[in-house]
Amino acid sequence: MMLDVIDISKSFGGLSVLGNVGFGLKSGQIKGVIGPNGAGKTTLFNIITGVYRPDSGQVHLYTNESRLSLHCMRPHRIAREGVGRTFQKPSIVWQLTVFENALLGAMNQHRRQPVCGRKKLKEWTEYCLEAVSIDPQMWHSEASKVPIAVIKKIEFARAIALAPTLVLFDEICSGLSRMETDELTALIMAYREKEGVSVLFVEHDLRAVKNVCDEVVVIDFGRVIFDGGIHDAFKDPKVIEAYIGEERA
Amino acid sequence: MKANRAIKAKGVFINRNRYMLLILLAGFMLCLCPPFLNTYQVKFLSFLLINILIACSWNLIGGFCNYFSFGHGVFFGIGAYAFAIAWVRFGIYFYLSLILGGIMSAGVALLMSPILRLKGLNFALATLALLEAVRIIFQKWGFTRGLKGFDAGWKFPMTLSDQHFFYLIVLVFILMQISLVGFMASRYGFASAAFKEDELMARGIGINTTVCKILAFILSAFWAGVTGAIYAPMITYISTQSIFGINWSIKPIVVSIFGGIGSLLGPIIGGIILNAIDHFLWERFLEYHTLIYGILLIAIVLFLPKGFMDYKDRLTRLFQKKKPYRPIVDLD
Amino acid sequence: MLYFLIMGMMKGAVFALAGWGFSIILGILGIVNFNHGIFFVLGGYLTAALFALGLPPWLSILCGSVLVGIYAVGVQRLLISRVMSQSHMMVLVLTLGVAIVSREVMGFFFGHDERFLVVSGISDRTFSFFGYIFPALDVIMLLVSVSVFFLFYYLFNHTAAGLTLRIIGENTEIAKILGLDVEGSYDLAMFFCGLWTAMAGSFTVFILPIGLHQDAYWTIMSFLVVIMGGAGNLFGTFISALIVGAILFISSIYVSGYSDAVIYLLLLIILLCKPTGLFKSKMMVEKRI
Amino acid sequence: MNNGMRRRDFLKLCATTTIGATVGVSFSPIQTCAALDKGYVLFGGSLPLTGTYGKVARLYKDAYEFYLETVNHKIVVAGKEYPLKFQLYDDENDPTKTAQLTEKLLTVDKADLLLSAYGTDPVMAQGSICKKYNKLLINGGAATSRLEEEFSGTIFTLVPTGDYYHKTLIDMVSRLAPPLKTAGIIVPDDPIYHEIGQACEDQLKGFGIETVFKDVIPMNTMELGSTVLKMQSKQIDMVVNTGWDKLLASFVNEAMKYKLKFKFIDGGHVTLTPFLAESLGAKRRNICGTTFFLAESRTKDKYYGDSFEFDKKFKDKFGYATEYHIAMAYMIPQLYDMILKNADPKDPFNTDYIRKALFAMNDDLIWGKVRFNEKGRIIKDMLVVQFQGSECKTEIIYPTENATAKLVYPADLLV
Repeated sequence: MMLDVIDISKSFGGLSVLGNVGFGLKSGQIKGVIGPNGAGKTTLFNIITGVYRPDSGQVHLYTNESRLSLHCMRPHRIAREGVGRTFQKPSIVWQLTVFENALLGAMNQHRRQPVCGRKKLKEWTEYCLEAVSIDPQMWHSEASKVPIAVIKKIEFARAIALAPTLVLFDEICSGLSRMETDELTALIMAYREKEGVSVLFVEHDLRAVKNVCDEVVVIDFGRVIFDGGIHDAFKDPKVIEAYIGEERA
Repeated sequence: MKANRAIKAKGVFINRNRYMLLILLAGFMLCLCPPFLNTYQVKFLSFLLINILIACSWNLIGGFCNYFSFGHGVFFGIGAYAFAIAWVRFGIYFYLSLILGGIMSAGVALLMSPILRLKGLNFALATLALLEAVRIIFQKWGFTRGLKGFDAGWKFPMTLSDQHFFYLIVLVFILMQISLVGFMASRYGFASAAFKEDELMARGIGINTTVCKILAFILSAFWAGVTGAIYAPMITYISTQSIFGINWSIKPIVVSIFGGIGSLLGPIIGGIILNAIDHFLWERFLEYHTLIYGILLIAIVLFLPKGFMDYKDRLTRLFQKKKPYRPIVDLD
Repeated sequence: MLYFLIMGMMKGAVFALAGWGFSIILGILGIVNFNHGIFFVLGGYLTAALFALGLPPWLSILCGSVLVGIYAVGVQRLLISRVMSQSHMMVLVLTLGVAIVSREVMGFFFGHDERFLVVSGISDRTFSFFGYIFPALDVIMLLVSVSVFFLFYYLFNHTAAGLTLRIIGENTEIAKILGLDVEGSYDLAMFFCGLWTAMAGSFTVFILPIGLHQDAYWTIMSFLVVIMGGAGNLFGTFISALIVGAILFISSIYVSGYSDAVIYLLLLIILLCKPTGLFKSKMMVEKRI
Repeated sequence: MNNGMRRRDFLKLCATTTIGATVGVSFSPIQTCAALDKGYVLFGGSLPLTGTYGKVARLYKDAYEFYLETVNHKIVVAGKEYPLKFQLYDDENDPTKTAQLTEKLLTVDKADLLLSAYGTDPVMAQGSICKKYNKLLINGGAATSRLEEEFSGTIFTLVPTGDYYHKTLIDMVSRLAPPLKTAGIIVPDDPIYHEIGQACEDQLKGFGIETVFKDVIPMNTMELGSTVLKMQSKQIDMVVNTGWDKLLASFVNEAMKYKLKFKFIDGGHVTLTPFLAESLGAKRRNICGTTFFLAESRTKDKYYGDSFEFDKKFKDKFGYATEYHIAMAYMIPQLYDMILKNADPKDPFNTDYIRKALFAMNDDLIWGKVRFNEKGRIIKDMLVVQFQGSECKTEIIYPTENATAKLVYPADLLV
């Protein structure tokens, strides 16, 4: 067991967004979190990464030696403990170069052999950028000048630059063409194979989810309505109901 | 070389080492000046440098961290008063009291660091309120008063010559620039570029934004304090009215905006330009120069919103095209 | 004590009048207008000038305020509208420049003397109430500000223009998409801002001497009440203005000379404990900051 | 694009101007010339012509101009006549600028003598520069007692220290019948006024009048509502306003609202600007005040005979009546003139000589008798004036030698 989410509840101004959400994530596993819009997926991520405090419930991260309770840690601590994430709307520093954006993540990683000194840091960053296969000649061009696919890759690179044990992808495929999506998902799989990290994967594009995920958690109106194997998920009436309902609405 | 470029603070349009070199060169040049200048010109340059110093210190918190402080004068003032009390009342060694001035205002900044939780306007107003509150406290409090009963001012004996002060200020200028570049090139300064863009993201990728902000705030307060501490004996008389006046808080903002916010060179250029203009306006237009000054402000915002550094950036881009210092890969 | 409280609140009414203008500009245009104090002072000066021409007080107050409103629209049209797209702080610096220029120009027109109208039957008129004396002008101030508040309330909730303003305040893009006349609404907001602020000044000139260089003070005070009351929240502004007035008055009764210190320390505490102000901020001011 | 072009042009303009400016400023050649080699005499000074004190600074400026007119730009130095020039700058009441400009005057413009700045901080700044260059300064812009301590012998001050401001009035009051028992003092929140207020309190105590009430008024607005309310509960015979006319006007207005009754009102240092008459009108009747200078006092003047003529001529030229700032500013160059007339031709602007001459000075001039004490502070008593009659004419009532009317007491005030 890698990550353990134990009936989280969160409500904003009386409006309940998450109610007793709970699921587990085994190490090295890729788990999709799907559900219609406004189901509370991003809120869930924000709770796991410490942006919000849950009203009730706990989040535990099991690293090889210890157990961390994420629900009472500050976001940057959580990130440094090896929880990398990407953001729903692409958020990088536009004035900096691709390389420097990755560096922003890299300079905060303390888990692996501490990267001290310019040279080490540089090597580590380059390693990360190569891992997400960004064309080296693009490294030193301003982030505002590169296409959206590369932006997504930068976020990916920045996340893995923290040498994480858990990576959270928040709709990383949105706005990408089918080809780009495939490339990105392939990258994620490859990285998982190489580093053996576990991944939490929020996505609307069910095709991508099917490609990537071993298991899915389906959330609707802040409640877990399904948790299990990807293939059973779309046989489950509740899930179908939720999705059909969405299409109807 | 490449690594240096990589650890490049946002807005520094040239490489860190090159900037250092530039500053040292400038300082050296300045040190050569005095023999050729008369006392007035030396004084003019000294006050110009003082404006630049306070503007640079403001730029660290206001420009790089995007916290528009409207009460930066408070640190300037505290520095001046701390120096006055240390040197005149307790007779502490001159240079030590200068440092003390800086340390005192850094301390106040540390105490006041909770106001960094505020954002945008609230922060601006909070700093303004801080300025007023401190001014009134210093005016009423017996300890900070001058040596006479009602007189809230401090008078200093003339100890150092103008040249001496000038060299002192140049030294401080160099030290400050080095510390600023050092900070901006450190992981904290570099991180400031991130949380200026999007704080949520910055924390999401493991940047401790609180620490960054507080460090920047303290550093900028420290240098503002030192500047005030030098200003006080130079002007030889300070009082709460003059030192805690709003103009010491507005000036750095205007200077930085003239030169270009959020760039190391901006305040320096802005300071030179503004002082030169200001100086000429005194001479030519006795009663109209404030009017012209205002018009100039408007003109700058209308025609030159990014300040003169914008101009600089254009230049460097041109000059980078020639030798690809930062190859611009156009992929659209 | 209660008497002092009421007196203070009356004195505070002027802050409410001055503050509302600031509040709508902050809420709808999303800018901090350092030219605000000029509206106040200019209102006072124009009123004095018109009164000197022999107009009756109420008429000179009215005309003065309207003129300032027009001036405000002029500034908005000519200068501010051009830089609205730029960063919040640049606009602020622009208004700072406008304030400097306006002040100097006023100096050339009106001279540098203060203005203070002490008119028998107006300035020294008082009401006696249970043996307590209330200056008539302060009472009128309070009444005016209360009525202005209800007027505002009506305008904002029951007229097309008010609705437009609110939509713009919430989200300018949507307003543009809806095809609303954003520029026009900005002008309207600016006009009301100038009008009410100048009205505060025009009343004040009958109560206190107004000098050319008080504009900074009035800008900061309206800034203060607005932030204290929650930006864009008219009711909050009103209440916080009354509170500020009361505190200033009472503190100058009991700890004279420290009233400013008290008010600023209070502000600091409020900002630190409740950065959004005492009341919920209605309009998304932060959108531009 | 078009816009871009314009911007670029604008930029070029700015850049070039500023580079030129900086170069011009910092590397203009240093010409050195002994006094009078330049063929004219130059007096220089800086005034806060823009900013909060612009109003007062203009008075100084006009007075200086008026002096130049009077002597039609000529001055006699050591028996030889030279053209006289004034060089004024604007320091915005910012001591930083005052310091720079004074330095500039002495080094670049080669000013022979200095004219006074205005305001405590600027004058202190000016003083320390003077000390550095061993020049001296006749100051009419600051009254703080700090001046003696720091600049005794460097700064000669034409206004007495704070404790003289109400001295004459108080010793007039002490002889009144029926006598006044209690007093209330209003103090604007500024060091110099605190100084004055304290002095008043002591002097009143000396004559057995106890101060039962003292209130500090914030400088930003002259809000006196609370002060007057506090006064209501006290039994106050006389009110002393240590501030200036603005405060008096506000006070009278508030006091009338609450129908306060006083036996005697010291309107403070009434600078007799039109402001008081315009705002208060008939309400200022029978209010007393102190002033340095009044045209009616008929003090002597070299060029106009007496102050009355002086006032008339000045009004013709500038369209407003003289008041004390003008007389004082007019004094400064005149004193220099009197001294330089028989200076040593070889070194006419020798500081020691001028200092000695100033200490020796004892003449009847438009500023009354000019006599400096050993610290370089003028020995001068204020005139006590009262607004009398139906049109509130300003009459001098004390000291008796140059009184134009008798004090109206007990008088009905605030009606």
